[in-house]
Amino acid sequence: MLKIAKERLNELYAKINETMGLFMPIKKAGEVNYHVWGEGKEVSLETLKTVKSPKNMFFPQTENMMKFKTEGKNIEIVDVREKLAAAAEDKPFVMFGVKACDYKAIEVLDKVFLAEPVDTYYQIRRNAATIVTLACSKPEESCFCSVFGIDATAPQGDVTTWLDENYLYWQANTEKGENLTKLVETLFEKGGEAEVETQKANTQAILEKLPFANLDLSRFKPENLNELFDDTRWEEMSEACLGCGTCTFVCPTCQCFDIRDFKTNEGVIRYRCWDSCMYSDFTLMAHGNSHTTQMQRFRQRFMHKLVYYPSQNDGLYSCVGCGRCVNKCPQRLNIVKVIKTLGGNKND
Amino acid sequence: MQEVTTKKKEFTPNIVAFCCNWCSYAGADLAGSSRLSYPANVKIIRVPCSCRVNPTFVLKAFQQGADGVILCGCHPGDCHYVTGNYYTRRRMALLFNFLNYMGIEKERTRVEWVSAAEGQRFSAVMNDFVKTITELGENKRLTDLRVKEGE
Amino acid sequence: MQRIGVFICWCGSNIAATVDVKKVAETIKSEPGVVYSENYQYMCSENGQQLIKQAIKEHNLTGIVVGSCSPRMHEATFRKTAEAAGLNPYMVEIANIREHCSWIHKDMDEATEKAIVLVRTAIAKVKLNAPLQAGESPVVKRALVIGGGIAGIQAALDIADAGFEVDIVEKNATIGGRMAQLDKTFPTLDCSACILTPKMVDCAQHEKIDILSYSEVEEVKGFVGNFNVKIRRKARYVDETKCTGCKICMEKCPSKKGLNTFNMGLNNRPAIHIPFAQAIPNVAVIDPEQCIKLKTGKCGICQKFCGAGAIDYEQKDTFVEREYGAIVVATGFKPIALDNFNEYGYAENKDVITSLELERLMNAAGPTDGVLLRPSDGKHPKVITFIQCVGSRDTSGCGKPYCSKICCMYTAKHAMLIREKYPDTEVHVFYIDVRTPGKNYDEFYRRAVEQYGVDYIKGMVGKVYNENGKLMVQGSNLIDNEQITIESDLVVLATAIEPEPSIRKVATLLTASIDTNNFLTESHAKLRPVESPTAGVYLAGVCQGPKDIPETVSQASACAAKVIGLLAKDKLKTNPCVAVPDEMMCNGCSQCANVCAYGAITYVDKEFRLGGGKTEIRRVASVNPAVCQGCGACTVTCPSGTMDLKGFSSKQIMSEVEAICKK
Amino acid sequence: MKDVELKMLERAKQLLESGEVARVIGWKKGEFYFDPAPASFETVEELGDFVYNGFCGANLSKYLIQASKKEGKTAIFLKPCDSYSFNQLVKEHRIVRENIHVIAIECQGKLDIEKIKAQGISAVTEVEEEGESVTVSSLYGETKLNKAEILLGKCASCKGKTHQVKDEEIILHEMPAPINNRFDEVAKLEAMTEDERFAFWREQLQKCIRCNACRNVCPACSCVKCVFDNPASGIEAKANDDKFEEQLFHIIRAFHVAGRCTDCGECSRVCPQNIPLHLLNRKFIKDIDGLYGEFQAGETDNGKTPLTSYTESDVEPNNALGGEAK
Repeated sequence: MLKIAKERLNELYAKINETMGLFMPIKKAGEVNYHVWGEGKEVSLETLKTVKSPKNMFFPQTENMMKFKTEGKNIEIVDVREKLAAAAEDKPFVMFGVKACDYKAIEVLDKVFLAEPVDTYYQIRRNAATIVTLACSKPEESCFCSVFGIDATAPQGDVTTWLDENYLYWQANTEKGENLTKLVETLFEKGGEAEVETQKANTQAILEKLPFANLDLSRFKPENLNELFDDTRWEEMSEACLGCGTCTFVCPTCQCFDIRDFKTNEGVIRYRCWDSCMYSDFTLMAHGNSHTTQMQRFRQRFMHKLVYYPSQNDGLYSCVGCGRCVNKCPQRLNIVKVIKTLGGNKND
Repeated sequence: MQEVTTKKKEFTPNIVAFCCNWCSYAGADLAGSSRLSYPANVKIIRVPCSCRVNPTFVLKAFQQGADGVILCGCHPGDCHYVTGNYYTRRRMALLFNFLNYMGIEKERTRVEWVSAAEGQRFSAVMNDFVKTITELGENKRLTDLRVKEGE
Repeated sequence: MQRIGVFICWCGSNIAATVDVKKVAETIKSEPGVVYSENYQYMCSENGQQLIKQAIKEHNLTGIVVGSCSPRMHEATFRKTAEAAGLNPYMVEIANIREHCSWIHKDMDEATEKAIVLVRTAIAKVKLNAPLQAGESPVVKRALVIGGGIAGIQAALDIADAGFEVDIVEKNATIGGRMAQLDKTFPTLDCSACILTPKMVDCAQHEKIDILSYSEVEEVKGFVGNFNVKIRRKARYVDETKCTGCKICMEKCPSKKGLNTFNMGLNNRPAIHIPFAQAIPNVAVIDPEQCIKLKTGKCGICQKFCGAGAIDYEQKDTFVEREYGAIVVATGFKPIALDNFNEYGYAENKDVITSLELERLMNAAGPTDGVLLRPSDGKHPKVITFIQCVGSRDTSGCGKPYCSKICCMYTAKHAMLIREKYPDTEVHVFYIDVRTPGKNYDEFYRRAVEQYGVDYIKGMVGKVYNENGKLMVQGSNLIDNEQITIESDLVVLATAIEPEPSIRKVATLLTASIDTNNFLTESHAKLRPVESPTAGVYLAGVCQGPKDIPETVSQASACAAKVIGLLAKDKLKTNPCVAVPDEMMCNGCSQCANVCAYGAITYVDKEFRLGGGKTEIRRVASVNPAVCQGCGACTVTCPSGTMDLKGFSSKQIMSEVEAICKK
Repeated sequence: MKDVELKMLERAKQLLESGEVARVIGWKKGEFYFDPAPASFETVEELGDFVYNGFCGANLSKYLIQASKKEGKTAIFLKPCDSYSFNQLVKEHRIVRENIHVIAIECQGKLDIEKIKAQGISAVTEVEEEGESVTVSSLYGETKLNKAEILLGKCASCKGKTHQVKDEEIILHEMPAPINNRFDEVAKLEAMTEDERFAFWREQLQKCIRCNACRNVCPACSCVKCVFDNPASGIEAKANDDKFEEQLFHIIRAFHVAGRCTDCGECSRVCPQNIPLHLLNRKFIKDIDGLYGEFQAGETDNGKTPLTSYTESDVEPNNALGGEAK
């Protein structure tokens, strides 16, 4: 294990930034999101929940897929991936400060985008990234990652880091992580195992006390699919839902997108953008919409997270308990309320 | 620096002018038949009444890279549709004020009342507007970068 | 897939001299959707139109763009061309490459480039055009004439003679208007009453004409062919059907101190009165402001003496509602108020009078029985000074910027008549210019100068003031370049004329546009001079602009011809470019109806399927396409984008914006 | 405040039991004290979850668009500022007034959990309100806060404590006076240079994730289908791909609600990126007040709005800058 004094972190960032892109939680206009690091930027590593999750770095909210260049009656199709790949190769990047839940979320996304047929756009970015995770030391009331078996005190990733009052502790886990370590090694000194263990224990104690630590997921199994789907309580659970996309857009695992065209001076750009199952035009097709009510849309989201996705991915839930939706839903609806209503609490 | 200055000189703005069919479009026709010139970068879109101009059209023009947008209609009180331009007047007063509040240069947007008899005025207004926008420079704040891709 | 044809017109050299028309046509060929592009010397000519028709048929065109003069000029022409070739006329767009391009630009490259953009813009629009079908609406075969002066009378007679019913609504108690107040008429000097009153009688006796005197238009609904008009019949306190016009009431009425407005207030009349001897209808009216009975409840003398029992103090305003196919506006004029012209001393000096007052003073039926006596002391004036352009051609803001057109001629007439009747009278005329265009007009004026020795002084009057009972007219003589003062007994002001003020209300009711001088605007100054932009509304007389009697009568007859043409049709085609709501999007919020000037929008409750077998009843907007005029105010007010305008849809306009901005 | 809650609960029970109303719209308990959610109660049993506390900031009036079309009457609890939205929706024929029973309720200003957290308090488990002081308990300790520091943005410039509409009221204590500072921030922005203003909004709007929370919560945004969701509108946009679209969305949204926005402040309350969206709407309100005379949307449930009316002497757009008639 390596460590670096807290006040020297800027040197670390600068060193990484010399050869690689560096994205990390940075406060801009009052809100912390992943932004490109730069000298003078307000880094906020402690922020547990950036508003937008790190998924934005691999699966951006909007992304061009191809261009149709038109000149008169001629159309030329331009594959933007060549440029994208070249840029990624030219400048791989580091995602710094990713929390355990968000790292787990990337795994969830990988199963979608890297499975056949591979989403090459996602893949290019994913391959170019080295992920440096940061263990949580001060979880919030809305955190419930432990329910999904995530250890917030020891996240995975190419490199795992811990931060206490004095030092950042660094441990490489993968080849990518080793490579990155080599790049910045000179800045580090050895040691820190004991401090990290202490922090882990302290955090663990808090995690156990968190109000949502005992959510019961046992009922969310493929065999209960029909029963859950037909539950009469969806109606009342969803009645206050506004149909906005906040929960899906702050969610680190929501992966739905829409593909659209945009007219430019040169022709047309075909791009994809995040979609939300909460929207009235979600899965709108020529014949109409298969989800006609907000209840159906609401149900879709939670059934997907807790039943559909796990049934196709060896029981892996596509919720990581980050609690963003708990904090951000305008009308205070969220997955916790759904889990409690349908699944209950282990202690109940 | 040198390059910047020369570039600035070459800048010819793209101006979208919405003209109501009854007064201002006819005023533009009169400017034409009176051979009263104004720069070729003013392009006119004919609408039945200035009240047909939706703020989205104005924004669309800026999105697509227009450098200035001007609305022309009958003088208040002379609207062919009686009251149309009164609504235009309120809408655009509020919209333009608002755009300026968002930091869009106030000179980029304008409303002028030009009657069918005011060919001279039409030409003068357009000359003046083009001059203003040329001095102001390119619309950078309300343009959609995607539109200009590849330029 | 759209198949667009593009036709670039040279307009002789009008376009071709500054726009490389061949290059435009050639460049446009590569535009997506364009399957045919051609240029020709005169697209609007028979051969040019033939070329378009042929191309439409041969190339199966689904839409065409004509790059030519303004659509205000030939859009209709090319629509007809398209229609003749079997293409929906609304699949035509015009790129204005003449007025908006070739005529204003000198540089050929620049103009050509702009022409290409304009044509592309029109292509972008036409691609989104939809075939539109003009609707049909029936025509009510009755006309309304607002105003019973010579213009209204002439129009009514002509329309009625063609066999259509006509109603004349006159706000005064009699028809006749200003012309009835005149003495003689130029340039023939025949007596105004002699030529007008027979026409008034014709109106009264015409079986197709209904005169609604002492009435005003209150409300106008509907549209061309189908106007619904509410008319207020003001209480005249005399039963029109009973009054015989014997005038006993006028003799007996104890309240005789009312200003005789017919005589421009130069003498008095009783509270109950018939405006003048030849009034039509020849029925008395009571001025409620002056009538003792109506004000205090005590009197009732006229009722006692009325043999016909026509007096009815209880009469109230009544309303009639009638349907009309066409409306002629002939609301006439009035001389302007002279409040802004203190320099002429009109308010202080009784002997400073307006020309219309002079008309009454010289009229045999006037307050002085036709003997020219000055108002102050009833003496014959020996020196009379006329001042021209009082408030006309005035750019100072005090008067009117326009020429009132009639003053030069009537002043010559007045001067001549005075010199004829009272040869010992000295007559001076101050003028800026003497304007005498018109048949026999200049000859008439020259007679005044040469034969009758009227002293015309080119120059403006600075001041008229009273000195020892004499009116001192101080002015400049520009020919002799000197300041002069003329000691006069009577000063006559050729006062500017302006539209009758009630025109504003009428214009609002009719949604007819008005210019800055309150004259009604014609649809086209040269080619549609008697039509208002509001379909079915026609303009006659001074309400449209200053004019004399012959011109007024011509215009009235022209109006009549237009009205007859309209009423002769059984059905009218309506403008298909109207607002159309998408009910699926409508919230029923009523904002669109709030801004509709025509009352074209109503709301209906409609049932919508929600899916899952559920339905919902929603209030949605509905547009009456026959009433909608297609301004588009509703389209912008609507936040949900429910309202769109056919022919100028949001998508069309946005695609035009895109095409213009595309570099 | 507890007494107000009890009284509301009691009244809701009566109304449901007597059958006077088929449902009551209020708030129900969440996982914490600070996360009550809007809810519709149809039975007395359901009222077990009923809650009314300092975190019931949501404006419930928009729920009536659907509820007022349902079978039977709906009772709703409206705070003073919510009553403006109610009137505006009635004016726009979005609510069937006869089907609604409005219970005007007391409001002492609502609290913002984000502001509490912004004080550095993490893992909040309990909040206690006691007059002007608020005690926040968390896994890491207890903190006493002053209510004024943690008021919702909209409550920090409260329009006043008068209900614009009510069928009955539950007001047990005196409510605080209006705070007339709502244009201060707008004026501050107006005083900046164009460049500064542009930079300010650029930075703020860059955060926008186009989640549509502002739109979907807005009582004025009650369109059956929003133009931004409608491919036929020509400005449809699902997610922002460019700075322009963020601007387009917020400019058009502000314009569409101009003259209709009651300044309920919900847009800013719900924004996950805390963009001060109310400053957009307030600019329109300020300009309307300045140019065309003071106008408060939702003060009445009828009449035209400033944008559907005019006077012949209205200020010319080119001279209207700054929002004061010249």
